[in-house]
Amino acid sequence: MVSQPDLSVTIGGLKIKNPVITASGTFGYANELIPFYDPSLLGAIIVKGLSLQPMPGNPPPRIIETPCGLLNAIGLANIGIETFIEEKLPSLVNIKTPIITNIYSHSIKEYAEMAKRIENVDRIAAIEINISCPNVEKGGMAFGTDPDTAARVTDQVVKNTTKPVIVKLTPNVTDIASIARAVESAGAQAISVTNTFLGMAVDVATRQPKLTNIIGGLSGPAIKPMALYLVHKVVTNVKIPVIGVGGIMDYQDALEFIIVGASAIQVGTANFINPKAAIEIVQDLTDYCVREKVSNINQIIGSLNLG
Amino acid sequence: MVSQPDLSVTIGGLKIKNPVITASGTFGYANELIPFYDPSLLGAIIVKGLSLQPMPGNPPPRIIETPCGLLNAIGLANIGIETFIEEKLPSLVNIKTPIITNIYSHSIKEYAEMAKRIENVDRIAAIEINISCPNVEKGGMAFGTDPDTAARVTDQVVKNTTKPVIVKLTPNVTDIASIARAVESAGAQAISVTNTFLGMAVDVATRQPKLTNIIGGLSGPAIKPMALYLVHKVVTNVKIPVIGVGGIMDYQDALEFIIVGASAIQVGTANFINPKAAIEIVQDLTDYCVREKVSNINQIIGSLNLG
Amino acid sequence: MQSSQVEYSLFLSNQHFLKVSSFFMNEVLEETVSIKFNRQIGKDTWLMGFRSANLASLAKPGQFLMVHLGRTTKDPLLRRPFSIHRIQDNNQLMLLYKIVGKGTLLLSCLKKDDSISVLGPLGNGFTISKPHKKTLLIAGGMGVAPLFFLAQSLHKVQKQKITMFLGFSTSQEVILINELKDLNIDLSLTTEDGSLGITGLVTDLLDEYLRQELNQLSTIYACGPIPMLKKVAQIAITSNLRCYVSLEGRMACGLGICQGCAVKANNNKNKPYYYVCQDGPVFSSEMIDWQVM
Amino acid sequence: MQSSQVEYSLFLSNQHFLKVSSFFMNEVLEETVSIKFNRQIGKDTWLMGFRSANLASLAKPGQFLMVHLGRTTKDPLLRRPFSIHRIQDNNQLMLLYKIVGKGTLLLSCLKKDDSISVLGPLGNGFTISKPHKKTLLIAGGMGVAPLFFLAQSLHKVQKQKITMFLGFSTSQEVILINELKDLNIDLSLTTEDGSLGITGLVTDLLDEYLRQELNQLSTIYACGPIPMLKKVAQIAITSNLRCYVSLEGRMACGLGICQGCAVKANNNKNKPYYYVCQDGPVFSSEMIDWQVM
Ligand SMILES: Cc1cc2nc3c(=O)[nH]c(=O)nc-3n(C[C@H](O)[C@H](O)[C@H](O)COP(=O)(O)OP(=O)(O)OC[C@H]3O[C@@H](n4cnc5c(N)ncnc54)[C@H](O)[C@@H]3O)c2cc1C
Ligand SMILES: Cc1cc2nc3c(=O)[nH]c(=O)nc-3n(C[C@H](O)[C@H](O)[C@H](O)COP(=O)(O)OP(=O)(O)OC[C@H]3O[C@@H](n4cnc5c(N)ncnc54)[C@H](O)[C@@H]3O)c2cc1C
Ligand SMILES: Cc1cc2nc3c(=O)[nH]c(=O)nc-3n(C[C@H](O)[C@H](O)[C@H](O)COP(=O)(O)O)c2cc1C
Ligand SMILES: Cc1cc2nc3c(=O)[nH]c(=O)nc-3n(C[C@H](O)[C@H](O)[C@H](O)COP(=O)(O)O)c2cc1C
Ligand code: FES
Ligand code: FES
Repeated sequence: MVSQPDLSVTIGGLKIKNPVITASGTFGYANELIPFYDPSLLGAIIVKGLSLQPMPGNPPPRIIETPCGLLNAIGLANIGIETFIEEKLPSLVNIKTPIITNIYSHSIKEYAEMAKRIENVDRIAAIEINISCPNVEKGGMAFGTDPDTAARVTDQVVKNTTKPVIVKLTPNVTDIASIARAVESAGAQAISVTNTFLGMAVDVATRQPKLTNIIGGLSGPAIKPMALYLVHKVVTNVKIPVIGVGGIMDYQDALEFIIVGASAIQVGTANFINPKAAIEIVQDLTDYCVREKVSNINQIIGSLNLG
Repeated sequence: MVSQPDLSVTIGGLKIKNPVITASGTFGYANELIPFYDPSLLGAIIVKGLSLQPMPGNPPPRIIETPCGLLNAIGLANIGIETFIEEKLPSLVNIKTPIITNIYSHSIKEYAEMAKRIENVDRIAAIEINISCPNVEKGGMAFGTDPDTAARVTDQVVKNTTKPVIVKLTPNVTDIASIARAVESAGAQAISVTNTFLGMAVDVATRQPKLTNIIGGLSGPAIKPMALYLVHKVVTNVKIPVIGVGGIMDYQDALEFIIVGASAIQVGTANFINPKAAIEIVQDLTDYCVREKVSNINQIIGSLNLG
Repeated sequence: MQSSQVEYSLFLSNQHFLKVSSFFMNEVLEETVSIKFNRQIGKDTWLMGFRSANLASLAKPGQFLMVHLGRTTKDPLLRRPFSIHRIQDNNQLMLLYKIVGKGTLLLSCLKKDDSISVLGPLGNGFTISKPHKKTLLIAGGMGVAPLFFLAQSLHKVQKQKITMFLGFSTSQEVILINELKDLNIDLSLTTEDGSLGITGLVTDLLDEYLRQELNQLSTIYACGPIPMLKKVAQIAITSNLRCYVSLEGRMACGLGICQGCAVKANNNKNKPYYYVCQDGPVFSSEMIDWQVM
Repeated sequence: MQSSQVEYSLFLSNQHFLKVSSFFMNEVLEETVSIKFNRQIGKDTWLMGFRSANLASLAKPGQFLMVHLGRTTKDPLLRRPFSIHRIQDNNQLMLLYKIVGKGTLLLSCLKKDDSISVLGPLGNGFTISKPHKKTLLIAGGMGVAPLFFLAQSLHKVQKQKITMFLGFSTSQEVILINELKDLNIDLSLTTEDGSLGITGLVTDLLDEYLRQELNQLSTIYACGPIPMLKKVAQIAITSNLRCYVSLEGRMACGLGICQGCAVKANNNKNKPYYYVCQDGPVFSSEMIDWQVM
C-alpha cells in the first residue's frame, strides 16, 4: 500500500490541500454543485465575480458555443458584495475549504472599497482581482491591458487588505510579461492566467451578432494552447506563484499547466459539461502521483523539460 | 433560370473573380492541389511565405493538433524568393488567377529588397507582408506588435513596388486597431486579419513541449471567434479593404467574415483536412447568392445588422 | 498528507455523496445510459428511448435533461437540453427532438446500445392544477415534447377531459396524433399551410374556445415558439386565466451556475432576470417581460 | 459575371477534374467509403475493411491513406495517416491500426456501414527489388501494417522465399501469424518479454541471419519504432545492403502543402528536410540523418 501523496500547495501565503480551484463565474456561489460532491474536497473555491453594487448582467443570448469553445457575455451578473456577504456566505459554513472572492469594478476607488469591506470577513480567505473582464461594454479591458493601471489597481487593493491578493490577467495584450511584473511589484501575492479571449460570432441567417453584447469572452478547450503559452511566459517572468486557467477539462490538461510552472489550476467551463470535473481532477491527480511515485506535487510544478 | 451572381471583389486595386483566397503556408507553391481542382477558379492564391534566403525550417515535430485547432512551428521553411521566381513561377503558367507572394524577414532592409526583386516579376499580382510570424525564435513578434515598426516595414515595401501591398497582422496585440491604422497611413492597400495565435502544448509523459520550437501558432476552427472579432475591430477602424482569415472551414464561416466587413477571405488549415475546401466555398457562396437573390457579393460585405 | 487522505476517503464511501446531496432541494443525477431505440418519426424529428429507473422515478412533467454525447470528442462541447418527453413502464424515458444543428444531428446518428450521458431531472416542472376543472394544453411544434409527459400525468389525476391544441407548419411534421388520442385527449390539430387539420396557428383557436369554456377552464399550459407563447400569455392575462409557459434558453450548464439562460423578469425589483434552468423552464405567464422576448 | 460562370462550369463537367489531375505525378482520390468490417484482432489493435475498386487499383505497397471521420464534428480536426495494410479481391482495402489516442479510439467505435472519408493513395511506396534474390522484411509492432501489403506483392513476383522478422513487446499484441504463413513467408517471431517466440528484439536476429545469408540477400524492408529502424539502418550501411525504411511523422495534410512531416536529411545541401508524405514514407536508409532521430 503506497502512502498518500501530498497535493498541498501554497498560493501567496494561502496553503490549500490540493491545487484544484474552481474558476470564478463557473461555480456559482459555491453551493450549486453540492448534489454532486462535497466542495470541501476542493483546494479552494473562487466564487462568481462580485461588484460593489448588484449587476443585472446582459440581455440574452449571453452564451454561444463555438468549435471546442464557449463564448460568453454574461455581463458579470451578480448580487453585489454586500448581499453576498450577508446572505450567501453564512450558508457556506459547511464548506470546509478556502473561499476566494473575485472582485470587479469600473473604478480603482471601488476596488479599494471592496477590499476594505472584505477585510474583516473571516470566511473569505483571499481576493482575486478581475482586471480583465472582456465582455462588459465600454472597455472592461482598461485595467488589465496597461502595466501602470494594472499596478495601481493592485496597489490599492493590497493597501486595503491583509488577505492574499491574486491578480487575474487578461490574455488580450501584446506583452503579458510586463503586466505580470507590474502587478508583482505592486504587491500581488499570486497571478491567475488567464481570463477569456475576446471573440465574436455571427448568425448568417439574420446577419446579427449571436450575442446581444456583440462581443464575448472565449473559454474552453479551444483556448488551452494559448493559455498554456501565457502561463509559460508569466512563470518565466515573475517569482510569485501563478495559477493556470484556460480550457482545463481533465487531469492531463491540469498537469500540462503544472509542468509548465503553475502552482495551482482553475477549472472553469469544464464544470458546465461535467459537474464532477473539478473533483475528478483532484482524484486523478492523486492517482497520477501514486502511479508515478510523486510523493509531493511540488516536485512536478515547473518540471518542464526543455531538453 | 437565375442569372449568375457577381462574386468579384477588389482588394487594393486588384480585382479578383471571387473573394476566396488560399492562405499563405497552407497551399504550398500553388500546384500541389491541382489533382483536386483547377486553382484558376480561385479568387487568388497566396503562396508559401518567402524569405530572401532559403530557410530550412524548424526540427520536427512541427505540428500538433489541439482541440479544434492546429498548432504549428514550421519555422517558415521555404526555398527563398530567388528560387521561387526562377524555378516555381514558370510552372504556374497554367494557373489563370492572381498569384500573391507572402514575404517575411528579420530586417526592414530585406523586406525592401524582396519588394524590389518582385517588382519586375509580372506573374506576381500583389505582395502580402507577414509582419506577424509567431513561431520563429527570438521575436518574430517584433514588427507586427508595434504601430511604428509595422508602419516602417509597410512604408519600405510600398516605396519599392507598384504592386498592391497587403499587410497581414498578428492577433497577439493589445490594440490591433492602432496597428491597422498605422499600416493604412503608411500606404498599405489592404489588410489581412489574422495570422496565428501564440500557443503551446506539453507532452505529459515526457514533460517536454510537444513542439521542438516550444511555441507555435494556433490556427483552425478554435480561433474563428477571435479572428472574427479582430476583423470587426479592424474594419471599423480603417477604410482600406480587409481580408478575413482564421478558422474558415466552409462557406458559412466565410459569410460570417464577409458580413462583418471582410472584402475577401482566406482559407488556411481547411485545405489540409479537405483539399477541395477552397473551391467548395467558391461554389457554395455562388449557390448562396443565387438562393438569397444576392446579385453582387458586395451587397453582403459589411452587412452586419447591429439591430 | 492528511488533506489528501480526506479527499481520498470521498471516493471510498459513496454514502458521502448521498449525504451531501440531501442539501439540495431536488435530487439531480448524472447517468450514462444505453439507448434502447432512436428512430425518425417525422420530418427531421426523432424519438429516442433509454432505461433509467432512477430518473424515471424522480422526473416530473416539464423537467428536462442535459444530454452529452461523450468526452472522446470535445465538439460539440456543451450538453444539450431536452425535455423529458414521456415515461413508460416506470423505467423508460423518451426524448423527442428535432435536428436543428450539430448536436441533434449527431444524436440522430446514435444507434441501439450506444450510450449517452444524461444529467437531470432539471428545472421546476409544471404545477398540476385542480383536477375538477378543465385544462388546456397548447403545443407548437417541438413544444409537444414536454406537454405529452404532462398529458400523461394529468390523464391519471384529471377527472375532466383534457383539451390540446397541437400546431405544426405542415403535415409532414405532424406526429403523435394516435399516442395523444390514446390518452383520450380532445385534440385539435392545425397546420400553417393547411395540409392537415385546421389551417392556421394554434392560437387562432383560442378566442373561440374561451368564449365557450372560459369559466370551466382552470389552467393553460403552453410550450412552443416565442411568438405563440407571447400570444397565449397575452390572452391569458386579459381573460385572467392561470397560464404556465415552458421556455427555452441558451444553456451551458442547466444547473444554475453559468447564468447563460437568462430571461427578462416582468418588473421584479430584486431579480432582473430569471434563469430558465433554475427558475424555470416553466413560468407563470405574468412573470415574464414579453416585450423584450 | 463571366468569372462566376467559369467557376460554375467546373461543377458541371467532371472531365475538367480528370484533365487537371493529369498534371500530377500519381493520381490521388478523395472518397467516402462505407465500412465493411471493423474488429479487434489484438491488444488495442483493430482491423478495418472497406471497398474501393479505384483505390485498390492505384495503391502500391508502402503508400498510405489520410482518414477523416466526417465533418459534423471538428474534433478530431485533422485526418489521420494509415498505411494501406492489405488488398483483397482487387477491391477491398484494409487498415490495421492501434488505439493510441482520440482519433484511433473513435475509429474503433465505427460499425459496419458507417462511412469514413479516405484520401489517397499517398506517398512513394516501396521499390520492389530484384525477384531472383532474397528479401528480408523487418516489422516492429504496427510496422507490420505496410509490410504485409508488401509481402502480398512480393509473394506474387518473388521466386525466392521471403523472410520476415516480426517483433512485439508481448504475446497479447501478436497478430497476423497465420495470414503471413499463408503467404509462405519464412517467419521469425520475437517478443520483448519472451511470452511468445524468441525473447528479445527483432534486430537481435539480424547479425546471425546476415552471417549466413548476406550474399543471397538483395534488400531489407523495415517498418517500426525509430530505435529499431536506427539499428537496422546502421547494420545495413556497415554490411552495405540496400535498405528501405518506412517512416512516420506528424502529418496535417499528407499532400506536401503543410510541411509538417519533416525528417532531417542526411547531408543533402539543397534539401535540409525531407517530407514524409511526399518524399516518403519510404526512404532508402542512407537518406536519413539518424543522429537526430
Ligand atoms: C429547457 C429546454 C428544453 C428543450 N427541449 C427540447 C426538446 O424536447 N426537443 C427538442 O428538439 N429541442 C429541445 N430544446 C432545444 C434544444 O436544446 C436545441 O434544439 C438543441 O440544443 C440544439 O442543439 P444543436 O447542437 O443541434 O444545435 P446548435 O448547433 O447548437 O444550434 C443550432 C440552432 O439551434 C438553436 N438552439 C441551439 N441551442 C438552443 C437552445 N438551448 N434553446 C433553443 N434553441 C437552441 C439555435 O437557434 C441554433 O441556431 C430544449 C431547450 C431547452 C432550453
Ligand atoms: C505514413 C504513416 C502511416 C501510418 N500507418 C499507421 C498504421 O498503419 N497503423 C497505425 O496504427 N498507425 C499508423 N500511423 C500512426 C497513426 O497515424 C497515429 O497513430 C494516429 O494518427 C494517432 O491518432 P490519434 O488521434 O489516435 O492519436 P493522437 O491523439 O493524435 O495522438 C496520440 C499519440 O499518437 C502519436 N501520434 C499521433 N499522430 C501520429 C503520427 N502521425 N505519427 C506517429 N505517431 C503519431 C503521438 O505520439 C501521440 O502522443 C501512421 C503514421 C504515418 C505518418
Ligand atoms: C460563463 C462564464 C462566466 C465567467 N465569469 C467570470 C467572472 O465573473 N470573473 C472572472 O474573473 N472570470 C470569469 N470567467 C472566466 C473564467 O473564470 C476563466 O478564467 C475562463 O473561463 C477560462 O477558463 P476555462 O477555459 O476553464 O473556462 C467566466 C467564464 C465563463 C465561461
Ligand atoms: C502550417 C501553416 C503554415 C503557415 N505559414 C504561413 C506563412 O508562411 N506566412 C503567413 O503569413 N502565414 C502562415 N500561416 C498562417 C495562415 O496563413 C493563416 O493566417 C492562419 O493559419 C489562420 O487561418 P486558418 O485558421 O484558416 O488556418 C501558416 C499557417 C499554417 C497552419
Ligand atoms: S444554463 Fe447555466 S445557469 Fe442556466
Ligand atoms: S503532412 Fe503536410 S507536408 Fe507532409
